[in-house]
Amino acid sequence: MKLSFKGGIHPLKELHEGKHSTQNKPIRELIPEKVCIQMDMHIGAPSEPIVKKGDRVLLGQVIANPVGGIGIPVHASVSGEVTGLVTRQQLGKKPSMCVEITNDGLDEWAELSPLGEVESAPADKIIAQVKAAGICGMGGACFPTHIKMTVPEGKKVDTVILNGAECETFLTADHQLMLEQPGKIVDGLRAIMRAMKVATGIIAIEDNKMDAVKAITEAAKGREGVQVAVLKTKYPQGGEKQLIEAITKRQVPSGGLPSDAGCAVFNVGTAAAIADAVTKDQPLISRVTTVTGSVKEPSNLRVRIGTSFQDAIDFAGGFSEEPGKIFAGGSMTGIAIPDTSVNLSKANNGIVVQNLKEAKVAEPTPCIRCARCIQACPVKLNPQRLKELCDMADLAEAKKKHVMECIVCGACSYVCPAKLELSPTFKEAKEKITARRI
Amino acid sequence: MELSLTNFLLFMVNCILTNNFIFSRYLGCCPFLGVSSKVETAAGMGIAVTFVMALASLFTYSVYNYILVPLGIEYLITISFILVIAALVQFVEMFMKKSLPALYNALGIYLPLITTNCAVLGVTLLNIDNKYDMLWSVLNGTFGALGFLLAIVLMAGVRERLESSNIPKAFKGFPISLVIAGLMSVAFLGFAGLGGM
Amino acid sequence: MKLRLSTGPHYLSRENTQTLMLDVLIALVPTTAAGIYLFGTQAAWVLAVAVASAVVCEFLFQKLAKRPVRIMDLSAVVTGLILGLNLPSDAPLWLPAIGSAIAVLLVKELFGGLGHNFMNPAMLARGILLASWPARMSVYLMPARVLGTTNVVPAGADAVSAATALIRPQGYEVYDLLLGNIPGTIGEVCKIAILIGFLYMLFVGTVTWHIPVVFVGTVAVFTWLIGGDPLKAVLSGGLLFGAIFMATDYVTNPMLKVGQIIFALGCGILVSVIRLTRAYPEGVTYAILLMNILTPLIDRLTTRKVYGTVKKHA
Amino acid sequence: MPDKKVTMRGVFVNGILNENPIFRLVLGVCPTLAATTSATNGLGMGLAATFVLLGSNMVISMLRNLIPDKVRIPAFIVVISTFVTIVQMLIQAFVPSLYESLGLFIPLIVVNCIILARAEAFAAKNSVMHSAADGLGMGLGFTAALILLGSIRELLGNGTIFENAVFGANFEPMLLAVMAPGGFIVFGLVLGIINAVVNRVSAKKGAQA
Repeated sequence: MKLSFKGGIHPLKELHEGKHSTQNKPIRELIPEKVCIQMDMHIGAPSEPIVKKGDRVLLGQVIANPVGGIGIPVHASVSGEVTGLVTRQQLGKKPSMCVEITNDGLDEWAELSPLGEVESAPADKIIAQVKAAGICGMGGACFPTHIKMTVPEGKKVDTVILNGAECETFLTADHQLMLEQPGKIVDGLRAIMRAMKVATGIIAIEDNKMDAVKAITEAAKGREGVQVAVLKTKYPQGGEKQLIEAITKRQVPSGGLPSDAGCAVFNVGTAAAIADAVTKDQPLISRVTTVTGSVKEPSNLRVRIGTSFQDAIDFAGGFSEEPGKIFAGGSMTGIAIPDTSVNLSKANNGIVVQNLKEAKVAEPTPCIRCARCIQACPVKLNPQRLKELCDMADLAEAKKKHVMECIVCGACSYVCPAKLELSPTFKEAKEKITARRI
Repeated sequence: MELSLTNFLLFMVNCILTNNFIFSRYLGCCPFLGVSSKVETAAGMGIAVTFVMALASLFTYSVYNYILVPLGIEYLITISFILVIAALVQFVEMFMKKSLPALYNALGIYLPLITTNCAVLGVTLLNIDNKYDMLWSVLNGTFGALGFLLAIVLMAGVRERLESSNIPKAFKGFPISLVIAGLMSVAFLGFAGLGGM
Repeated sequence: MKLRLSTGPHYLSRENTQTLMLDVLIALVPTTAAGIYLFGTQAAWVLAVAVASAVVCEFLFQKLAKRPVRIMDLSAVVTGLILGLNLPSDAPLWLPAIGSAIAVLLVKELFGGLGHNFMNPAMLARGILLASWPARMSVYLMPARVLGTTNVVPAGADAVSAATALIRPQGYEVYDLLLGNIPGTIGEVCKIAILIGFLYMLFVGTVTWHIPVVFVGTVAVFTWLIGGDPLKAVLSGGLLFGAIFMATDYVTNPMLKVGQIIFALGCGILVSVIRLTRAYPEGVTYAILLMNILTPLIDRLTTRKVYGTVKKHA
Repeated sequence: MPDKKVTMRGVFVNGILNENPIFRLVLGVCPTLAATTSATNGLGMGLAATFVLLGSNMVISMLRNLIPDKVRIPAFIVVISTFVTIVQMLIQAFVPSLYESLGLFIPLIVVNCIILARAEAFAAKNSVMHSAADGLGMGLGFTAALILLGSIRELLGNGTIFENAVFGANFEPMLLAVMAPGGFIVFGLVLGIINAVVNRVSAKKGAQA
């Protein structure tokens, strides 16, 4: 039997989760003429720029130092001249401080000091190496990876899970990476296991990517403690808590971390970046992202961090029809962008362009209590009741009914026949409850 | 009436469902409409009424048969019963406050309202009208009150659910509550013929 | 280039209230067709008036109350049609007209419209009609035509009211009970048509099996326990129609599966008890209405353990 | 304390219209439901209650300075139940058919909240004549409301008003109206409609002012 959590949905099933047009398309490399790199891509305090306008920087050179305990450095993703320190609206709520670099096309690397092969590299130096490479979770959250690799005192982690579920619609970046670089991913996993002193490492992949399962299984042959788990194709199978539940049958307690369930979860892309950091000392300067939807040539691209959305869309052949909405990420949790001057961050796993018709927002109608949202909720909430409570502004009662456990996966909103804005309402309620300390 | 299991069960079904105090006998409507906006308070009221109605049945039966009848002053039934009930409610309140403070905190606020609950006086008068003996009087009071408890809790459940509903302004409050009670009462017609007595 | 900035999810399921209602209507097509075939044009008129009255009443109320007009969600059509199918074929046309008005105005719109009615509108309207005009509502005609070959004699034009099949289901062959060669309301007689509708709704996912199967199963088990014929008990009266088309009404049954099973068990027990006491020719209407009233409490008492939370002690 | 200048007529009319015990204050729901299966029953119950209201209001007003505050509620109840017993005996003796149809609800006038509410809110604080006017106004307001509801229910459920046939022989009455559910539903709907009218009127008044 295939592993799974309970609840969940099958979004866009009739459209093959929207993945058809980029599935199995080889990764193409995009090198832009200019990058604009955010200082606050990761969760935690923004990094402090150490370059100024006119400086020449090398590829992989540190351009900003970490601030605070969980900060990470930022590196130049091209070699060239710093043409400005600007404040620009990115995907966050407020505009971000960014370093703009004009590419000289030389891709001249800064000096690198690799630790060696993953099986022989000194285990106690791996975490520091990961931090120095500026790696953060590439599945979307962008939580600094070296923190995740450090087991909090008093807790015990016995399983490392690599998330290759890629349950979000439209995205095929992780899938393609698993097909093209399975060895690197397994290397990354081994590096994590060694650094964290964990014996078991499981790579979890949904059953709609059996070719990736095969490739990874092949690459994992003979590697110590590495297993492959096949998951049912279902959304949000790749949610951290859902993944842990599916694989270990354990639950992360309310308000807790994966380590409370004895697990640490990393994205497959993150693992590949860790492998590069350990074996080559290459920092995180590029990532694979899927550009799809209403573009002429839907593609999986390896893009430099800081590439503009416009460049990425142009590289995918440009718009195929007038765009109505563009969002970063899959259609379930992706964030809509105001315009295409926004730049790609370390967490951007996809760009989806909707045409005018698709971008139309459905008119909400009265709730008919069909309970589809209840069946869909992966954390077993009652979205129907929560929505009533939020609409009546009874946040205290909503909190009692566990609104804080909502993972804002959007499954309830997706299935709602009345087209009610369920998960956005809960996201807002959670923010209000946190802000007002209800 | 002979006490047998069949009679007992039929009597219970009859009192609680078929001839429900609220839905078919119109007794106790004021608290039913007034204290039914939350399930917890409705249940508290219902339990308090059950308590008082069982005791009131016992005491009024005694007063009628051992005082009024021997003295030949049966026409004072209404006055004497209402005074017995008022005194009983006072006594229960005092007793609860002293001996069962937890229960008092939960039900105390409902007790004063019960004196003027027509279901209590109604059931005691019905006991006499129907010539029930002491046991059946108490059973009538208890089951009748359980029917009230059932009705008020059901009502509160529905009203809680309708809390966020867009009911026309003129119908909010009493009018819609009356309509809800009427619609529920239609459903309770389904019990007609059950507990055939 | 103007980009829309809405929050996710950015694609929604294609299902909406209208498509759900449409699926119910499609599922009702076999039953409606069989009813009209069996009972003739008078039945068609009853259904037409029921639907028309429901739609007109909803439209007028929403206009007068200055609310958005939502008749295109088809819920009024479903209510009207289901009510019509619950009426005897010889009902005078004022009966469906009044019934639909009660269903839409009193039971649904007065409480805030679709989704806010705490009892099933068609079911409650039937209950009110049954209480108000018992003679009109509880004597059913034998169908004017028969389906398939059978030894049952159709009633013909000068039909004499026959006792409903429920009183004496033993008097009919299973074959006739299935095809609908028995007296009853327009929609309840042809069980084959009802089951086809059920399969359609299961197939497209409008309903799940839980409520109908548990409801009908409870009645079957109960009948078997008291020594009756479970198959005939299931196939007689309005049980299948009620269990499949009315007990499954989203708005008035519990939200959680466990609650739905409690709901269906309750319906089954009530139907059995009401049938046993013979107080009414059929208990399905009242059983569903009573469980509708209990639904808010069932919803309150059935909860799921939210991911990552410790079960609280009550 | 009510204004001294309030006229007797004002007090009287107030009970019938502005503070109609049933439609505006929503007191005494049980007798309202039970006694409105016909217009005649409504009239009978209304007059019985009026008699009790008038009597108890006057007596309580007379005794208002003699009754100690602590036992005032039991004292009021004794006064009220005395009048109820009188009215019960009168009805039993002179209108036995009404006694039959109202049954239990005649003694239950004792716990009719209207009567105790008026005793407490008005009679205990006002002069005898004002209290009489209040009792009469409230009683007649109660009666008028009962007749209205009784007529509607009798018309729907029996096709008659005060036993006079209104519709032709072909009318098929809606039995539900005179059954238990009908009482709740008709009362609820009439109350809602009256609220709507009052809201309209006061909105208009507000607009003018």
